[in-house]
Amino acid sequence: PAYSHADDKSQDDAAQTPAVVALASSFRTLWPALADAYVKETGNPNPLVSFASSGLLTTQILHGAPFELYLSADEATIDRLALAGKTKQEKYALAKGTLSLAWRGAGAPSLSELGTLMEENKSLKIAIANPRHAPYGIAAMQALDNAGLHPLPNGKLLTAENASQALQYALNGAADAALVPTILVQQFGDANIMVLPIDEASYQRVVHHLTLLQAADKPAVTLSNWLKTPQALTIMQGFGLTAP
Amino acid sequence: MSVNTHPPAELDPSDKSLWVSLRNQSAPILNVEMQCRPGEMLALVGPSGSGKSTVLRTIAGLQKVDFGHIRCNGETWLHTKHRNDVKVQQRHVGMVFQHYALFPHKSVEENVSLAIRGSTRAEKKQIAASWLERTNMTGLEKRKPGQLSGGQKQRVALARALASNPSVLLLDEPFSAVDQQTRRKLYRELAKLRRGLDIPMVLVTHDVGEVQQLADSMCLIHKGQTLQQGSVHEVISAPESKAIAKLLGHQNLFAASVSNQDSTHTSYELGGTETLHGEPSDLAPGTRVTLLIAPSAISLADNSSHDNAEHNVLHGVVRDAVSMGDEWSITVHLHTVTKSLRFRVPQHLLSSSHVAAGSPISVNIRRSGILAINDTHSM
Amino acid sequence: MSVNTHPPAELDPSDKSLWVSLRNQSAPILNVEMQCRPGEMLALVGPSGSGKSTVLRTIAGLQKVDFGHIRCNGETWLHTKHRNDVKVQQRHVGMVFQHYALFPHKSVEENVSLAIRGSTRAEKKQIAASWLERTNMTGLEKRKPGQLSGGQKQRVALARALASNPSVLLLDEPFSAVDQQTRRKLYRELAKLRRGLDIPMVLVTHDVGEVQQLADSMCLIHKGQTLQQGSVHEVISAPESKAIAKLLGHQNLFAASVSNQDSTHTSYELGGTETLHGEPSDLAPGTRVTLLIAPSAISLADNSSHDNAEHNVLHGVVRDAVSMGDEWSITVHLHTVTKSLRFRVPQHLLSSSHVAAGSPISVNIRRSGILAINDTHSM
Amino acid sequence: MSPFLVSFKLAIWTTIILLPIGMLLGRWLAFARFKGKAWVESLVLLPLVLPPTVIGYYLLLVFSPESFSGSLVAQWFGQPLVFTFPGLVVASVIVNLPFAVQPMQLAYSSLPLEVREAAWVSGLSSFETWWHIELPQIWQGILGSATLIFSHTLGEFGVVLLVGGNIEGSTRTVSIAIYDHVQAFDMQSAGWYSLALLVLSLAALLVVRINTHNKAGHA
Amino acid sequence: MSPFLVSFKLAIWTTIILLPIGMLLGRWLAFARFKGKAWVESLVLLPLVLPPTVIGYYLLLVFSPESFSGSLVAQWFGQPLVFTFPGLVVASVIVNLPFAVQPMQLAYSSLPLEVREAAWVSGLSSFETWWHIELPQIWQGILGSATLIFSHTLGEFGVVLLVGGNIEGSTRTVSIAIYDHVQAFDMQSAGWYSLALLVLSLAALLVVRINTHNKAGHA
Ligand SMILES: Nc1ncnc2c1ncn2[C@@H]1O[C@H](COP(=O)(O)OP(=O)(O)OP(=O)(O)O)[C@@H](O)[C@H]1O
Ligand SMILES: Nc1ncnc2c1ncn2[C@@H]1O[C@H](COP(=O)(O)OP(=O)(O)OP(=O)(O)O)[C@@H](O)[C@H]1O
Ligand SMILES: [Mg+2]
Ligand SMILES: [Mg+2]
Repeated sequence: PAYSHADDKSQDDAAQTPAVVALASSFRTLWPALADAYVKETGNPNPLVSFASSGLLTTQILHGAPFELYLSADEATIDRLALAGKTKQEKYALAKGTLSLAWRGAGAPSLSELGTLMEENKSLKIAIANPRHAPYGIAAMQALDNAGLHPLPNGKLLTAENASQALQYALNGAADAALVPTILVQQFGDANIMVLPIDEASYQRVVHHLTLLQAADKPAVTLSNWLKTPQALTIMQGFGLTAP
Repeated sequence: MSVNTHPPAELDPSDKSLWVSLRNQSAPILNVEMQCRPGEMLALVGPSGSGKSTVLRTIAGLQKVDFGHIRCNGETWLHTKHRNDVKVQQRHVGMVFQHYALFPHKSVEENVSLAIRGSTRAEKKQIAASWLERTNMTGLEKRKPGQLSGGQKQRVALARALASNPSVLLLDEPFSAVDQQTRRKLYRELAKLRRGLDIPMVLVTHDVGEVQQLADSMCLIHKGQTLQQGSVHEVISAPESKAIAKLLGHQNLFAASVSNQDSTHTSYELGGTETLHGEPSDLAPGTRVTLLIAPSAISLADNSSHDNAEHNVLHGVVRDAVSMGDEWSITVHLHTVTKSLRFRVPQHLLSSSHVAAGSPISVNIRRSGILAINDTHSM
Repeated sequence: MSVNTHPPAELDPSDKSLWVSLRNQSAPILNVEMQCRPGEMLALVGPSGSGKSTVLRTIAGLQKVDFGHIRCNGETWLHTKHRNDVKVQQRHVGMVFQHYALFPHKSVEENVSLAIRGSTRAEKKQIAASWLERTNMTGLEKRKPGQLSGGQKQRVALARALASNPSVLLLDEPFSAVDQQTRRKLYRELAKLRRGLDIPMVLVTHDVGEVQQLADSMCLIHKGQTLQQGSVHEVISAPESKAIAKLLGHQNLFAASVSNQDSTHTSYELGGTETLHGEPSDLAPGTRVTLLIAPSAISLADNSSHDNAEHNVLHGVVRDAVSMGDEWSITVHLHTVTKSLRFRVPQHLLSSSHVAAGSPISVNIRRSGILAINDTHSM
Repeated sequence: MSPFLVSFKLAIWTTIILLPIGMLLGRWLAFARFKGKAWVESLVLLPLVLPPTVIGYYLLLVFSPESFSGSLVAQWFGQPLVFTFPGLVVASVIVNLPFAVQPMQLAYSSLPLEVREAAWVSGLSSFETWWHIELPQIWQGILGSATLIFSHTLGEFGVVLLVGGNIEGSTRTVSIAIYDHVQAFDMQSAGWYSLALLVLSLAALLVVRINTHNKAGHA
Repeated sequence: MSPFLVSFKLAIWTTIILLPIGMLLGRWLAFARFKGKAWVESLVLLPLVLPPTVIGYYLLLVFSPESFSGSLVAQWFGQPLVFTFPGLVVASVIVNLPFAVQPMQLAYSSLPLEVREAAWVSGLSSFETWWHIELPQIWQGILGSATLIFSHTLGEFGVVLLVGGNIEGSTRTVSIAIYDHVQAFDMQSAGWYSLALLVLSLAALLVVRINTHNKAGHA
């Protein structure tokens, strides 16, 4: 099992064994492109990944999960891990993320216009990630605040478990709009959805971090180093992230 | 040799009789014809596994047959040819199931009152109480069936069937688990009920005494086949075949052939050396018959007795003798015939020398007590 | 008036008898003492609900009682005082349950072979087959209990109990659902088995004929209380109390008091105007007794007959007469006593005038057929 | 409305709606003999096989007011089903179907035919037979179904989260609330909520069970 | 190992381990009469009441090699239970306990006492009675338990995600894989996986059910 590889110090083997990476949900759309490039450039095996929310991954790592590398948009969770002595290095800021409005149909309004639209259309709903634990949810709340849309009337604001789900609500029409990370929608071709960037001044941008964990072995370090390269950043920029 | 009681094509609608005609090709195989008039109690008798319960269940509408025609109370209940099959509930049958089939979660009283139709709650309670009293169940009304003895359960089943004011009564061995004393009380209650009710009643039982005491007519069934139906007296005193005689529990059956017959008597030859004389008959000499000797026709005789115009005298030795209260049941090994003879003698007529196995004994057989069953007629 | 069969404190370990002594304060209330020697068949008789099944279940170890002492086969099975209670499995009981309790998912053959201990598979199969043959079940070995008739189920239960080579046989109404013919065959098989087995056997039955034919001794139970235990003949011909006489199905019971007694006879006064003469006894004049008249002591008399040294003559009218095959059962309304008299007459002795209700009739009562039960002795 | 109220309301509604459905289906599967029976029995179990969130996702597709099916459903219920309490109930009913059918089928199949026959012979109609004879005897099955449905609805989380949308006061159940606390590392709140949920549901289960035990009388 | 293999392996292990436990517990609850019975019956249901992820969280706490209990468990099993397949099995067993007990208890409580008594009288030991008399008659209950456990384990997601850690090839089940695909908007893969899971589990359920129907002979 993956667990035993952590103790395996043999160089040759290390080249063969994949790194075990914990990825927060916000990396879901981005990761396949990164992994492809990594495998192609280094010839190393495709890393083993485990997706979950930052909260769950952190809990797992705190309780002995055999992850070697942790990527998350939630800086607080990384600090928590560092405090518990679970990290091997300082956290590293990979890139900054922005928010976009995903709007069902044409003529996406700006956030300030959204207020009046909501007055007109009582059943209009907007979905965001849960601000209690998702960083993009917090950013979305800030944006809504700044647009004077807080507090929204009851039932207008849907808090999904994570950003993916918020977007899904908009995709299948359960919500009319979603305030989601740009990475989710940048390369997303859905004719029904119109994407509009949110004014970057209206919220605090979300920084995606990387940290090496205690269990990290050679392949993980290799991967970690590669993720810090400009090539990796270029790919991330393709998804709407910007340099930190 | 089934009786032709097939319901006629055009039936008088005012005929409230129960007509049953059933055939089944697959197990349980059936070929049954029977009839029971309103007010009549028909005893359905046959060996274990002969299909008695199946017939009752079919009349109640609980079992399907390949071909069946059942009429009751002036209505057609089943006519497979016309795909006519009245629902169980609409047949209004009062039935005692062989295994009681009480409602396990209901009290004794509820078991009975649930079967009473179209009355107020108070009336039902009262009718149920009265039937439970008549079946000696007073005091146990609140018990669940699981807290009753076997005979008590059976009496609840009987009360439930009787209380329902049915259009036909189907009783499947309803007294088998009840003691003699209670049984007699139940016989009386059933007799009382009959006076007030003009419905057909079918009683399955293994007890010939019960048949004689309760039933008017009798239908014999064997391997799913009705053998004979007639009045109880008729069937018991003149069984149509050896098989029927055996079913009725007759033990003194002898294969014989008619050797001689004239206006005063008929002579039967048993196994070559012994001849019995019976009443005159129209049997041709040479006819093969089964002789049935009624136990009451047999009595003790002196060693010196000889055949006369009224009696045959046979000699033998006692094989065994069992005391049955104030009577003894004696099995005699006859000198001349290989089969033994069984009969009962009141105790006071018997000297102790008679009872010991092996002691010589002579018996009188009354001519009028000899019945010849024509073997060539029977199946 | 319970019999003192309480197992003695120091019991001979070679005594293989079944000793039973039970008390239960809560329902079902029990106060039972009985004993059955190896090779003996004890009939346990009592009205429905008297506790017969409960006693058998307690012997088998299936039911708990407040106080109980059971010994069998030289071992103590239950001694509540010493908190001694042998497990059901170790008692090696052969039991026919009143409701059969067959294993519903096992075939007939498996039902029997499962109860056979300590044999190879092939042996078990063979023993089971032989018992199924002896119970007339051949051909149905592969059936499940749900596909059997009531009587067939009962015979499987019997085969299962007999096949198990038990140390005591407990039969709870094992023939109640079986026809006469098969029943006779089963009686014979049981008799054969007894010859080879030296174990106590307890038979619960409601059929006095069965008791007389099968049992050696008899134990009467009423409301959980043993009333009398003794040999079958003893109990039947000399019941200790009126209650016992009733339990045994005796119908001709008359309250009377001794009016006179000398060396030739005893005279009993019935209801003032009628006097019956019986055999000499040691009853003091004035003693209240119940007279039990054996049916066989009653015969038809001429209208002109009078009492003589052997017989009493009573006059009355026929209340009803029922044909029971070759006998008639007659109920006579006596002129002098309010209770009626029941007896049987062979058909050929009866003229048709006798049978009609209301016709005058005279009966002989043989002195030796009158039994006086001392009411002051009985409970 | 507190998440506890939402949860218990949801559990009670789901149980009430599912019991008759489970009884009918279970009775049919216990009594009827037909060819495709194994198929029906297996199909009934399928709502268990997919992860709740995935079922939730598909239900969302079906219920979405934008879809054809969803508009039909919305017309029928007078309102779209997503993000409303009635929607939660419908989703919960679908997910809990196996728990409604299985115990009922078991209970029904142990009912002896002869007792029902005796009821018919006694003149009891199908409905009366059901009411007087079947119902009191499948009590254990009903109880089993009800407690399984009730408990599972309280703990259910994936479907409810997706179809309900975690709206405070109308679709946020305790389960979701606890989950949110765990995600936000508010372990103390999560612990208290969990404890309260456990204690309350234990109390509810106990009340039901003790009452029915008393009623059934253990005879 | 493909997620399908992981899922089916997990479902089969869970079923195999839970059946005897459920049988013992169910039998005890069906036959024994004692005071706290309603308590035990209700406690058995509690694994259903908390949301799976929350149970997963608490199991993580208990099993974590960092905790005292976890180190004991790790010693006993020879390895820590979290993030390994054996750990998944243990968690799954705990979560599915109610499904193991309920149908067994129902099946056992419809066994008539008299038939067991007849077995004892016939000299069958407790074990033989169980094997020859009880087991063949609670078949329906076993089948019910097994199919509920099997199906629910396939669909279970929260506990497995937390305790197993979604590690490809060892603890990633189909349920989690489908969830991942949905989250990554790869609806096509999610659809195919779901369909495959449904078809495979339907096939498994059908095979079991048809075989046991044939065996039981419907007599
Ligand atoms: N389900 C079944 N499948 C096949 N045969 C059956 C089934 N049920 C009953 N039988 C057979 O049908 C025959 C008739 O059974 P039925 O119960 O009618 O007999 P019965 O005359 O009532 O016998 P008993 O006096 O023993 O009660 C029996 O031989 C029995 O074995
Ligand atoms: N569970 C119970 N609770 C209370 N009373 C019971 C219970 N079971 C049986 N009884 C009562 O105990 C008494 C004895 O029952 P038992 O079955 O021993 O009678 P029995 O002599 O075998 O009668 P039968 O001839 O009718 O079978 C009956 O009056 C019965 O009602
Ligand atoms: Mg029958
Ligand atoms: Mg009894």
